[in-house]
Amino acid sequence: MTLIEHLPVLVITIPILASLLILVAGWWDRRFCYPISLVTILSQFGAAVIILAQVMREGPIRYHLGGWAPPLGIELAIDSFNGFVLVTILLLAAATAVYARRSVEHEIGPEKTVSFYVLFQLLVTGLVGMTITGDIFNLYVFLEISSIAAYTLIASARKPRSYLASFNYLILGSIAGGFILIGTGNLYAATGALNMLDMARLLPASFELATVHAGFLFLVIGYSIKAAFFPLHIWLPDAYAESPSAVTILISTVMSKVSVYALLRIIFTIFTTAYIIDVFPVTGFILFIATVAMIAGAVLAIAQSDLKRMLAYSSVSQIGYIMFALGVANQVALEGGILHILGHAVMKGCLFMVAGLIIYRVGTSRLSDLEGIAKVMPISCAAFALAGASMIGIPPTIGFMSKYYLVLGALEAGHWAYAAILLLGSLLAVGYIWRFIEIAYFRGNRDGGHRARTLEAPASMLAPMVVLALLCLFLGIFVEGLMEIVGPAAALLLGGA
Amino acid sequence: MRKNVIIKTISRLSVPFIQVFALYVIVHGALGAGGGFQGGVVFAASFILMIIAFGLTCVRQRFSYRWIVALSALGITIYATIGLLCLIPGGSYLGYGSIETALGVPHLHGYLIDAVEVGIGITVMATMTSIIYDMSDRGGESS
Amino acid sequence: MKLKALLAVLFLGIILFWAVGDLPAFGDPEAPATQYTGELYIRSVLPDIGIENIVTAILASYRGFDTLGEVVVIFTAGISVALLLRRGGRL
Amino acid sequence: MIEPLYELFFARYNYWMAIILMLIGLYALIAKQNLVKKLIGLNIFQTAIFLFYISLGEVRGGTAPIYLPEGVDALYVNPLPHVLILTAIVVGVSVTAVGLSLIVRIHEEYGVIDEADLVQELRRR
Repeated sequence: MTLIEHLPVLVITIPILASLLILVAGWWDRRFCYPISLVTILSQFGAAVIILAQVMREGPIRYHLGGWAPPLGIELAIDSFNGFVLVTILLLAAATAVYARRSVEHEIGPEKTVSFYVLFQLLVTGLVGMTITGDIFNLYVFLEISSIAAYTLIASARKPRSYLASFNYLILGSIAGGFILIGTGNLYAATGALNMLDMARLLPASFELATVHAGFLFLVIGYSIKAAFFPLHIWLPDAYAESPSAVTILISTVMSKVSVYALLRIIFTIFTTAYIIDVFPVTGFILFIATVAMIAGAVLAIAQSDLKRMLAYSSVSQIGYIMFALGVANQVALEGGILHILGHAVMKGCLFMVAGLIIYRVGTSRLSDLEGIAKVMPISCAAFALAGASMIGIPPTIGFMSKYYLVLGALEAGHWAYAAILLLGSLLAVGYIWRFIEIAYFRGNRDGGHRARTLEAPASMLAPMVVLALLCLFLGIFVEGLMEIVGPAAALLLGGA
Repeated sequence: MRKNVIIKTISRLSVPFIQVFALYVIVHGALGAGGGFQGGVVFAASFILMIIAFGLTCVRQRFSYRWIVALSALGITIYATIGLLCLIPGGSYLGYGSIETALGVPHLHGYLIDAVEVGIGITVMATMTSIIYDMSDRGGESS
Repeated sequence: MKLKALLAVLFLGIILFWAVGDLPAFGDPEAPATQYTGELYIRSVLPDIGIENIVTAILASYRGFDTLGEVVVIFTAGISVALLLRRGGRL
Repeated sequence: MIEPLYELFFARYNYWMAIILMLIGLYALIAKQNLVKKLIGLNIFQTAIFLFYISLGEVRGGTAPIYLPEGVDALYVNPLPHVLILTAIVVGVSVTAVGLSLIVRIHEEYGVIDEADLVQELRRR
C-alpha cells in the first residue's frame, strides 16, 4: 500500500539506480545490460499505468518530496493530462527498448553497448521526470538530463556526420536551455515562487508586468526550440537522420512530445487561458505559425530523397498540428491535440521503426535504392502503409480521430480558413507517404532478380513495429475509451489549475 | 616527457594540502560556506595537477578507470539510497526528518545532509576525473 | 551567419531591455522573491533542520530532488564523454 | 527627468551588465565560425544568466545566508537563487564537457574545427 503511494517518485529514482546497475553489471558482462534496461523500462510502464488509473479514480496526485510542502519544497504533480502523457511516452519507450537490442548490436558496436544503455535509461528517466514534476526549475534540471543524454546518443552512431548533427543540436539545445533559464528567472523575480501551481496562483496579480511577458516569451521560445516548432526546427532533420535507429525512434516520438507537453503545461497551467487570450494575445500568432509549420514541413518532406529525413520533416509538420490545438485553445481542439500527442507518437514510432529495419537489412535509407522493397519486406511495408494511413488521416485510424477533433474545434472557434489549411496539410501528407508506397510496391520490376529471398528482420524488431501499427488502427476504433482520459485532461488545461 | 624537478616537487607537496582542503570543504558544508560540489571539484583539481605534473599513465596506474567509474556510481547510490531509506519509517523520499524521529537521535537530519554531501562530493570528484582522463587520453600520444 | 547572429541578439536584447523596467531594483528588500520564499527559508531552516548554512539546507533537504537531478546530470556527462572519447575498455 | 532615468539605469545596473554579457555570449555562439569559440560564447551566455539570478537574490546590506551566532541581528540575502545557480553551474559544466568531446571527435574525423572548412570538407566527400 505504501509503495503505491510512493510510486511517483520511485518511477524516477529506481531507474536512476537501475542505470548504475547497468553500468556495474555491464562491466562484468555486457550481456546483462539489455535485460536490466528492458525490465526497468517495462516496469516503469507498468507503474505509469497504475499511476494513471489511480489519478482517474481518485483525482490528481501531489507528492511532496522530503515532506516539504510547496513554497519550500519540490512536488511531483500528476493529473489526468500528464498521467496520459506519462503512459504514452513509456509505451513508446518500452516499444523502443524491445526494438533496440538488434539495432544496437548492428549500429553501435560491442565496446560502447554499456554506456549506450546507461544513457538510454537516463534519457527515458529524464523525460519521465520532466513529465511528472510540478516545479518549474526541476523541469529544467530533468530537461538537461535528457538533453545531455540525447546529444551523446545521437553521436553514438559514430559516423562523422552524426558528430556534427549532435554538435549543432547541442548549440541550439543550449540556447534553448539558456532561454528557459532566463524565462524561469523572470517569472521567479515577479512572483517569488517556483512551484507551478503556486506560480499560477500568484501570477494574475502581476499579469501586466513586462517581466512576465518576457518570461512567457523566453519559456515559449525555449521549449519551442526543444519541440522543433517550425522556424526553430533547424536542428531536427540532421539529428533524426544521422542518429542510430533506436535513438531516432526515442527522440522523435518521446522527446519531442515531452517538450510539447512542457509547453502546454507552462502555457495553460501557469499562465492560464486568460493570459494568452486577453492579457497577452498570442493565440492568433501561434495558430498562424502552426499552419505554416504544417504546410512547410509537409512540403519539405516531399522534397527529401532520404526516407529518414523525409520522416523527420514530417515530424515538423505534425508538431504543427499539436500547436494548432494550442492556438485554437478550446475544449474540442485541445482534445484533438492531446490525442495527437499519443497518435503521432505511435505512428511516427512505427514509421521510424520501418526505416530502421530497412537500414538494418538494406544498409541505406535513400528512397531511390528502395525500389520494390515491399516484395522482400512485406510485413514492414504493410506496417508502413497502415501507419502512413494514420499519418494522412484516413478513418478509422487514430490520426483521423485527432485531426477530426482539431478541425471540429477550429470550426467551433470560427477559424474556417485554418481548418481548410489543416485539411490541405493532410493532403500534402498523402504526397510524401504515397511516394514511399509507390517506390516500395509499384517500382523495381525491372531488377527484381537479386532480391528473391525475403529479407524480413528478426522477430524482436518486427514485434514492436507490428504492435504499434495495429495500435494506430485500434486506438482509432476504440477512441471512446481514450476520450474518457483526454476529455478531462483538456478541461483541466482550460480550467487553469 | 621532460623532467621538471620544480613542478614535480611543488605538486608533490601541494596535492595533499589540496585534498585535505577539499575534504574540509565537503564536510564543512553544513556549518559554513562549502558543500559537496565545491569540495568535489577541488578534489578533482588535485588529480588534474597530478596529471599535468606526472603524466596520465602514472596517475592512472594508481587510480584506474575502473575505480573512478565505480566511485562515480557509488556517490549517486549513496544519495539515492539515503532517499529510499527515508521511506522505511513512513516519510517521503529524501525526507530525512522521518529517520530522525524514528531513531530518536537529535541532529540526525544535519548528519544525513552531511552524508548526502559526501555522496555528491564523491560523484563530482570521480566524474570530473573521469572526464579529464578521457580528454587527456586523446591527442598527441597516438593516432 | 553574422546577420543571423545580429538579428538574434537584437531580438533577445529588445525583450530583455523591455523587461528590465519591471524587475525589482538591485538589492531591493521589497522584491517579491525576497519577500516570499527568501524570507520563508531564512525563518524556517533553523527550526526545521538545525544547520547553519541555509544554502546547504535548501540544496540537500528542501530542494534535494533538484540536487539529485544535478548529480545525475554530471554523471550523465561523465558517461557521455566516456562513450565519445574512450578507447577500448569496458565502457 | 533624472528620476526615471536613475530608476531604469542606475538602480538596475546589475541587469544591464547581465544583459550585455548575455548578448555578447549569444552573438559569439551564433556568429563565430570556430567551434571552440562557439562553446566559449555558450559559457559567457550561461555565466551571464547566473549573474542575473544571483543579483536577483541580493538584498542591500545583507550578508551571506549562513546563520550568524545567536544574538547577532543580521539581514541575509535570498538563498534560493544561490541554490538554483549551483545546479545550473553543474549543468553548464556538463554541457561544456560533452561539447568539447564532440569537438575532439569532429576534429579527428574532419581535421578541422572551423565551420567554413567543415562545409568544404562535407562537400569534398
